Amino acid sequence: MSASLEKGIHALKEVIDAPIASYFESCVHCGLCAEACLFYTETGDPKYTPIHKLEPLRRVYEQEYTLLGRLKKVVGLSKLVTDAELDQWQELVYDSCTMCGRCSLVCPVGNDIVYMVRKFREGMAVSGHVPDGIRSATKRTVELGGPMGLKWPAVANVLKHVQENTGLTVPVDQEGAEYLVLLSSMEIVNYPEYIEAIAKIFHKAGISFTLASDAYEATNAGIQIGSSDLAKVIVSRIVDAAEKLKVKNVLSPECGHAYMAIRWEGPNLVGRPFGFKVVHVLELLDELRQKGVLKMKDKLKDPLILHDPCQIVRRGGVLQAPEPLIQQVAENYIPIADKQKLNWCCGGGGGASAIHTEEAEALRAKAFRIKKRQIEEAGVDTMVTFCANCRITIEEGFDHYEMNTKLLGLTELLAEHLEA
Amino acid sequence: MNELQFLTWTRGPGLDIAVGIFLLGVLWRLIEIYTLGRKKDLAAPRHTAGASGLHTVFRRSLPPPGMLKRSPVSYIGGYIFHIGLAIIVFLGAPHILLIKNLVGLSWPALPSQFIGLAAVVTMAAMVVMLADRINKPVKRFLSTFEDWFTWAVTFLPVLTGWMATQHLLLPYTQMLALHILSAEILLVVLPFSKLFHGFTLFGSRWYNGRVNGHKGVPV
Amino acid sequence: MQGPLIDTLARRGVTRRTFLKYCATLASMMALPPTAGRAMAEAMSAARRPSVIWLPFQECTGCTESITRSHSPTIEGMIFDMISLDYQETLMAAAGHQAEEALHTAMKDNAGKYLLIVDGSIPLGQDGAYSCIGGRSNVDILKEAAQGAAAVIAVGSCASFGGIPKANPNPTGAVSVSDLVKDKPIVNIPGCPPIPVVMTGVLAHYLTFGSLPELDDKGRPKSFYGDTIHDRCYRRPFYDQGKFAKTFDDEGARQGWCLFELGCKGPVTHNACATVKWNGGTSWPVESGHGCLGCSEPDFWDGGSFYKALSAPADPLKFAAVAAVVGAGAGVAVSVANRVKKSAAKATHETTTLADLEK
Amino acid sequence: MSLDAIPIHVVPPGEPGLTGNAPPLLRELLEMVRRLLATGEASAIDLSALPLTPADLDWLRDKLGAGEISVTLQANGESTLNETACPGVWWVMHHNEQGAVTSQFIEVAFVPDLVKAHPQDVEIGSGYLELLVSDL
Repeated sequence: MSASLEKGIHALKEVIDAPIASYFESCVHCGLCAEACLFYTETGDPKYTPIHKLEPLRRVYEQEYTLLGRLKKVVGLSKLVTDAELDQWQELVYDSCTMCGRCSLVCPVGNDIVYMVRKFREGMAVSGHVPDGIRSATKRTVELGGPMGLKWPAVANVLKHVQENTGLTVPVDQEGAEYLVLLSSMEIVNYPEYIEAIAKIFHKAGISFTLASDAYEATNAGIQIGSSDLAKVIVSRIVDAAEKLKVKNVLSPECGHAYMAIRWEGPNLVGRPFGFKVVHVLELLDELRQKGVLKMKDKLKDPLILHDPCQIVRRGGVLQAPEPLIQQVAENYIPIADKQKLNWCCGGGGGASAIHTEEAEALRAKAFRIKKRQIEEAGVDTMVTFCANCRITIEEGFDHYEMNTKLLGLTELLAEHLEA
Repeated sequence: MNELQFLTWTRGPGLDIAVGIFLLGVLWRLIEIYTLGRKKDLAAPRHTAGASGLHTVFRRSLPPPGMLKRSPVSYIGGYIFHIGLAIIVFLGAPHILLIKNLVGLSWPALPSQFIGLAAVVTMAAMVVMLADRINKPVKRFLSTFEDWFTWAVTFLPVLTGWMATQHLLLPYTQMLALHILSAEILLVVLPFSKLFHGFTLFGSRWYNGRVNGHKGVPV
Repeated sequence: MQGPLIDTLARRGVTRRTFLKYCATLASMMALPPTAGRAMAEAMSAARRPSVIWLPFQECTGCTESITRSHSPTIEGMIFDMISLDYQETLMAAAGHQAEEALHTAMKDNAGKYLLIVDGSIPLGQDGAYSCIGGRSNVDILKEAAQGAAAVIAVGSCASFGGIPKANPNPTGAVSVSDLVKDKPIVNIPGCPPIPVVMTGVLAHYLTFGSLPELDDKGRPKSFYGDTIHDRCYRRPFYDQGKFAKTFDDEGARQGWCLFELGCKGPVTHNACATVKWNGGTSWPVESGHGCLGCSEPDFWDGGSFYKALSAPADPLKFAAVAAVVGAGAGVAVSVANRVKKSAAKATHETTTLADLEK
Repeated sequence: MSLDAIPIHVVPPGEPGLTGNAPPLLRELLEMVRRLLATGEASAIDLSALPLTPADLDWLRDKLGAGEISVTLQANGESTLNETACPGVWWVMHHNEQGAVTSQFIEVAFVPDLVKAHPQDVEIGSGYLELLVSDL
């Protein structure tokens, strides 16, 4: 009840730094970033040009941190940022930006546009211009522990089923384990197979692991909404648990933003380097594959393509692991043109999938056409990915376009074909 | 003021003022921009070959896969006019002489006919780029007064230089003076407009390459 | 010395054919039709010689030397036979009061008909006291003489444009003839010194056609000043090929390459040196291995070093270092202000709570 | 030290070739010759006023050829008036005392004016002759 424009501007003044200054000064309005953004390519609407989504931030930079801008502001020549304007920009900054970072990859002058969107959201959040869906997800994560409002007893219940299904024990709160395993609510609710897969693989490899009853949720809506303070609250739970349990590694689930939150933003949020390593599940799996532990009993025959989740691959740096792993389990993996760091976003990242307004959903459906095209061009009926949020968005896209394409999670696929 | 006085002014006090404002602006702007500072990244880095600020400074000079096809005019037109400008500015005999007089460095020049040809090609590319900016919805949408203004400020020195050497429209003396004046306007405008990207693009590419290189992503 | 010109010439041993030949060449130089040569010869040989008054002001006598001492005195010197030179301080035998009397007699007898030739600029400083003749300032003499003149011919860069006396800082306040005389036709024949044949050409045109030749926007006869030195220079192809002499004794200089880099002002100088040449067509500055100084252009003396190429700065940069320091200072000042602002923003940071997400 | 001892020489930067400006002059000459026959009117072409290269001039001279008469005039430098292979068409070159070409014409006339003696000069000549006769 205390969000205000002043707070928003104040936040922007805090986050504007040399890279942002350099980026804004370098932009020549060439419009190439639009060509890298699925919200522009699929709608053709110029307002979705990535750099345009940052116009209010640019003006705050100019007015606060350049001499000419300051002078212009003093003599009243500059257009100040208003609440109405930020309200108008909310759609551009949240609904139509998944922070996929593809624009940052193509800008000829080298502007890291997604870097700026992340910072801009700090100001949007505290000025109250955030979509309800993301706001409530953030609230639930901070107040209840996860974006879906899932509490530990419910998780424990799922774990019980996992143990029954697999006949394997899933340790909880065990000190000194090698890996602290994190989950995302979506996996707990929608894809419990993932937990079974993890249990199987750890047992197979003979590596000790544990879950933590006070830090099982890896996703971080604070990052999506753009509030570092709230993101810190959320990520601190994991850091505290990992340190309390004295684990060597923290295992990030497939979920893309979870990985971004704990691996790359985490240390910067809490303000110190971690004493433990943060490992993405695919990195662990690839390591096991190289050690020869990850042997398959058989392989999937269906021709399939891979959807590389933005936050794990392009933005997270897990570049090399996915392809060898899919080749380990699939006979007919077809590499597509825009793969790996060049892949197109599912359209639901960066919190977008939590926005359930009619316009946002229609826009996501439109943007999904690029994935549909990729699948059709490859001529396959199966797509594999490794991010719970991508999976939800893609399933929604399949439903919308009534596609019969099968969508598989990479970790589960590996577990399913794992040698007994 | 007669034309020789005008020419002498542009070669003397005019150049002095323009170079002065240019240097003043460049230093002020660079310091203003790059001393804003940034936070140290506390996350443990991931090392990947080819992922660094320096790599990106060079890599971004080439279009990323697929982009050339999506926006051929921007890339091809952009290459032609940037390379054309570089050839004219750095390989035209009178320009080399100017640089030699200002900083003492000199190197062989290209024949004047070749420079004339480069000027024509450069101007053609710039006109195509302007047409593209008018025609393409995204570019038109993004364009502000500054975009049109800086286009003109960049185009005029090429045009007047070419017209002077080809003896078009005005006597050589006047055209040469106009050419030098237009180049001086370019110098004055550069640090305070988007033309400053000629300096900051290296910083921008470096930051982008470094931030993502920290995560092991060669961008 | 009365009677037709041809008789005067004959007495000097100049034959009719020599004169015809000279007129044909003169007409050709002035871009007149070939038949004009004969018309000129006939008109001039029969013409009544006009009275000419030649006033020297702030000058070095170089212009007079150029015309009277040219290589073939019988030919260029003919101009003194074409005219009745009633006053010319340097050449006349009379001096003092006699000379002044001659001047006034000529002005009175030929009022409205005489040609006034001026060489040298006119100083205006200290009420014109910098240059006086017979106790009268140049500016007074010029104004009086111009009143009764049919036309004024400004010979040399000083009379045409102010020349060297007008160069920075112009201590005498020198000005050109056209700065003072506004109501008479003026022909400028700039050059330091001017090419003698231009003067002959103008007089021949006046005698033949009774009018002045076609002039450009600076009052110069178009037929002689229409092109630049660079346009007509025999070394021009080297410029186009990018072949330049870098010093006065390098291989390029020996090969006769373009002198642009050695400061040649040919591209911005309008004159006929490249075609008419000097000393009876023997040579001209560029052919002798030295760049054009641009001496026939206004303010050529203030156009920067003669040895600096046109594309090079005329003066060494004075502001650059200061500007760089000021720029760096401004940058640092903004930088400090920015850091103060940013630190203040960080210091007053209020930790965001869930309540801060809503209005 | 003579001028030749100075090691600077003028190197022609490659003679430009034919410009194509010379052939139309032949048509013009034809018109002029026809006019001379019809009306007796003499005329001339000023070669130095036209954009002709040395190669153009050579071409023209070669086409017109050499005729029977060559007149050399010593008047403040040498002048040559050579009839071409086309009678009535004269190639006229004026040099100054230094030997440089000052102007160059093609004249169409039965006899170039310059060659003819002027009546006033002839009068002087007759006076001189009278003097000679009276001295006999």
